[in-house]
Amino acid sequence: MSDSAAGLDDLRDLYQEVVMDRGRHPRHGARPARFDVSARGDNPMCGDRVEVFVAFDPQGAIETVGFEARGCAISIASADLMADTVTGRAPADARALFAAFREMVKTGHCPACDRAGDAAALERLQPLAGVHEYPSRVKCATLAWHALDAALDQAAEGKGVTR
Amino acid sequence: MSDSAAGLDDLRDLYQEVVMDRGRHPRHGARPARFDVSARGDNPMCGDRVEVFVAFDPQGAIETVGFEARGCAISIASADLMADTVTGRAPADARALFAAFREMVKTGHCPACDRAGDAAALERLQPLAGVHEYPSRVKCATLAWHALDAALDQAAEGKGVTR
Amino acid sequence: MNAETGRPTPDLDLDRIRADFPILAQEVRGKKLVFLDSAASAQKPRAVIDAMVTAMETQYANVHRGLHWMSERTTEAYEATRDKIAVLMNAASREEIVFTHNSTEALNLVAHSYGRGVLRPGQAVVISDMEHHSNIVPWQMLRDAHGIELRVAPITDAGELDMAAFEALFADGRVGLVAITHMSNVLGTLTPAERIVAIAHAHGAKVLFDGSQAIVHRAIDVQALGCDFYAWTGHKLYGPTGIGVLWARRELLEEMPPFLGGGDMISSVTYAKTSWAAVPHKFEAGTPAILEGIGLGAAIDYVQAIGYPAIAAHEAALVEHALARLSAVPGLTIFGRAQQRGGVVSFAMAGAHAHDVATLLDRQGIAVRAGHHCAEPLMRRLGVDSTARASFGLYTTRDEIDALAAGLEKVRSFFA
Amino acid sequence: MNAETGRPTPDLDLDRIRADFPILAQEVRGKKLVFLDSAASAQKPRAVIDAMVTAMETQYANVHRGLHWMSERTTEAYEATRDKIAVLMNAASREEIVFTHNSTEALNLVAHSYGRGVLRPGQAVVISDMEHHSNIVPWQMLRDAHGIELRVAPITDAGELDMAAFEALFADGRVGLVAITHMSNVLGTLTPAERIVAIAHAHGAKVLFDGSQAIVHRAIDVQALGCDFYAWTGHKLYGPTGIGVLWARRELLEEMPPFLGGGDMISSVTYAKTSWAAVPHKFEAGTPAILEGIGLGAAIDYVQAIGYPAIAAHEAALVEHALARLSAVPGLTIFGRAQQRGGVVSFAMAGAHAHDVATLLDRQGIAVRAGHHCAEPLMRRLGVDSTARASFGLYTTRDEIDALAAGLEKVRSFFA
Ligand SMILES: Cc1ncc(COP(=O)(O)O)c(C=O)c1O
Ligand SMILES: Cc1ncc(COP(=O)(O)O)c(C=O)c1O
Repeated sequence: MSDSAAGLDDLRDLYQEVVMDRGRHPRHGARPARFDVSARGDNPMCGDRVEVFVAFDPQGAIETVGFEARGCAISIASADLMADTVTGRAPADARALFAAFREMVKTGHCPACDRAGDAAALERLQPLAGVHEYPSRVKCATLAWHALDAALDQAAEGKGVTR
Repeated sequence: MSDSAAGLDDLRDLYQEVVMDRGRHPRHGARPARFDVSARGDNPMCGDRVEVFVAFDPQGAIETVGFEARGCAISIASADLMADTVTGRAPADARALFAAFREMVKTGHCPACDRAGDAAALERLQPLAGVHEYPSRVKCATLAWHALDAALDQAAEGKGVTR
Repeated sequence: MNAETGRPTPDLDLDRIRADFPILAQEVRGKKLVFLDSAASAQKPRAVIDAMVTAMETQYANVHRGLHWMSERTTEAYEATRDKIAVLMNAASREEIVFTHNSTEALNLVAHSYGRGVLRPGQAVVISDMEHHSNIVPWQMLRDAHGIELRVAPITDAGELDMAAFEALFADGRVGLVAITHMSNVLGTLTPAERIVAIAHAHGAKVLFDGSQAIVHRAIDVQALGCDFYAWTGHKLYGPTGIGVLWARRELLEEMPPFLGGGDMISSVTYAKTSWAAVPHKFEAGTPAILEGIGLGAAIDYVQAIGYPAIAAHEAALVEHALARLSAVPGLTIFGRAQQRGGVVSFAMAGAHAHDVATLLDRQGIAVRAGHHCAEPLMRRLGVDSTARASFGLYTTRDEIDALAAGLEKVRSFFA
Repeated sequence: MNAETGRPTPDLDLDRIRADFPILAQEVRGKKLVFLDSAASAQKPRAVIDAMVTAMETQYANVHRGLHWMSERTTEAYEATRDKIAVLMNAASREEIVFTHNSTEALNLVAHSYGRGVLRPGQAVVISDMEHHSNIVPWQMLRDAHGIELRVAPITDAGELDMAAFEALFADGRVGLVAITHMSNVLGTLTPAERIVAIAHAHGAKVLFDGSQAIVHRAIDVQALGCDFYAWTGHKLYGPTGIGVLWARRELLEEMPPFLGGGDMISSVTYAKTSWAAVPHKFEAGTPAILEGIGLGAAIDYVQAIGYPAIAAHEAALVEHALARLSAVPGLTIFGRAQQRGGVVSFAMAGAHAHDVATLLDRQGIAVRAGHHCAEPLMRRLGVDSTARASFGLYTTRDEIDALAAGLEKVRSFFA
């Protein structure tokens, strides 16, 4: 990417390096060979679509997350960063992180973040905080999280793939 | 009517003496014993209603006009003055007078009046010229004329009461 | 003191309020305007005018689907009004607020979507004898298209709902919906909403209030009323024309099929099958009345800043004063003497047609309405063709009512 | 010179025109606003803003039934717009002009009143593959409620109506109505209106044009087109939101049952039977969008003062320039290459999602739309989920198109 020469600095507040990178080359952007539950998120207004696959470890914590997505850089980067940050967490922790993340992308800051004790994880999600300046893009950033939430619901109800 | 003492002069531009008088005591406000055609006019927005009865002389001119009306002072006064002025006229003349009168109550003046050669008749209708300042009342002033028009249509089509 | 409640009247600063409405400084036919036609449509405060102008001058674009700054700001401002309405009516959620064109469209929406979608042929809809045409004709159309029976609850000579007769209409258990005014636009009568709801619900019927007039005069708490639908119109609540509101319980909105089809009310479209957007958007087809929604938000802010207790007390005092003054005009008949009433007074003058009365008042700068007020069946019930009607807003003064009384005296001596 | 007609281009004084639109002087995200989203909704000239403000400040009241000065003046101003529209569209009479909420309501009105009232089950309605949802969903609802068949005329790869395939749809004589866009909001294609009408009429079918986009760019003469219905929306023609227009031949309006029931659309009401007002009022229930009608009148005056020949020539030149500039951006695909087209250009950038493109342009102050543009079936036909779309108004400049091209180059190098 040729940068300041073309005067692209302005565009960096939302599309930070990591967003661009993860948007193009997601690390978790595939359907895993093994998973327990999966759920889909749709943004009918733009056609963005993501399917999230979750596998749990024997203690019930999230072991791996993968996804298949069709969408914009922000929704894919957000899905990928989500997969990074929820891995290893108990479902309840993952949901608390979603709540904090949602507040961050809606408002640009997150008073609950300290309470959530997730400072480190939110630090990694921080590149998406700029979304709050673009309210119409908040749905892009939260799409994968909504799908994760639905997948965790399924697990809680005992549904899911039988292995 | 106690007048200028109560500061009623302002009200006189529309409700001239003759309008008040004819509105209360119309001279032609009855169904005649004999008539050739009749037609109704309705103003659904206010419930005003008039039925106009027309008798023709052997030459086909309007011999007498009577009406039954329920309505405001302006519609009744207008019906009565109409009956005055169309009596003795050929139907085509009556219609020409209607056209001139309609223009007068819509605009306050009547360039066609001289052409119509009806100066004297329009002079008698002049008390209603003030209606043009109150566009919502134009329909009141023309209601009976519309009914007359419809009655003349019937006569032209050979319909009407057989005697 | 407020005569009705015995509590001290919260004072309205009428001078300041009147200064907020530019039009009130106008002259008409060379006289100071005395505007007593607010029930037909209210005047607009500067705050409403400014909100619309600011939107058009600084942040306008189409809403909802725009990804750019102007569209995002416009969407925020427009959708903020939905929140304000939810607060105003104490709705359980903002999703229960549907924007319509006016009250009439809101009532038609219910008649169409709930009427055809949920009511079954053979069921009955109850209206009253003092409805506006907008709450009669949609049910007649439903009757004729869908086999619904239309029942009319009578009113007493005082102009109140006849509650015994009302309750009797439910005896056969076939009533599915009561669609009734919350305040008559002719008589001023406020109907006993809680009792209506209690009776209807006891018989398994839903209740729709036509609140077009009531919400101008009284705080509306739909959860306290317990009703199922509530319709009103922005232009009577000091807002712009072109926007109205339907509140409905969420589960009813979910159950109802959509009304109009088009943009914004879909979730996805294929030729074979289209799926609907979530409520309330399912009922909002096409580009909404964006500027009008923004203007209505400013109107609600304005009303809320003054507060319904002060507005209701002010109007109750005006009505009391008007009834006293107009009763003293010889030959004047006043229609309706309900215990609970808002700022509307209808009357007739012996020997003078209502249209002539209205025109002669207009000549003096006094604006009242005359006619059937879109309530022909009520006119028949009252035994008249038309009435003259004076109606009050939060900016109306006692002096204006005195001017009306004096104006009527003039008309009377003119016709005497 | 105008490339299309070879005649000298009537010059628009763009500086003066832009000064008429206060919003165009705004900054967005610290950059000069470049507003290229007029097809979603156009900006409003000061004349429109002023007309609405003047109405609210000096002569506002409800219309039609008022006997006082304010109501008479408001009625005159509002109804004057009906005359202006009749002139604008060359309607045979003002009675053929029905005011609606927006295009969507106008199209629903025809689907409801003509669809259910005149079309018979088993007849077919023809739409095209490039319709806005507002001209798809009402016909699907009609199909499902009333047993109408829905037929879709295909388009060519250039984005034009496939006329042979279109004509073939009439072979079985069952088509009762063609409801088709006069200009695509995605491809910019202007459809061959006269040919469509000739084919449809030859087979006994009526024609409804969705002119929401076309009337912004071309003079519409409904008598010359020969069509039967024409729908459009005020907010795209530089007018306020909340008002739209349906033109229809008088005899069709007379034949159609009413749509919504309520005040203003009746002649008289009894519980047993209600009779309808004369056209167009039969289709206008409730308090109309009065202020919006007045604002729309000012918008029409504004457009007429500039004149369609100048507007069409200006926009044709802009489109030509835009196609040239955008074609030069590597990796950009432009959708639609119709011969006849208005000021709308849709595109996609290789390797970048349309939403990201729109946001990155917005960051530079450039407003474009991205998404399915309420035309999902067309997206499927084009083989995409969404496109980005730049659209032009009479105030759009070549510089703004250059800014778009430069902005896209930046986005490309950002994604490269
Ligand atoms: C071609 C077309 N048809 C219909 C519509 C619907 O117009 P409105 O949303 O004003 O009803 C639009 C614009 O949104 C359009 O571009
Ligand atoms: C009681 C009542 N219902 C319904 C309406 C209709 O309101 P709108 O004309 O805004 O649809 C009105 C006012 O006109 C009214 O007073």
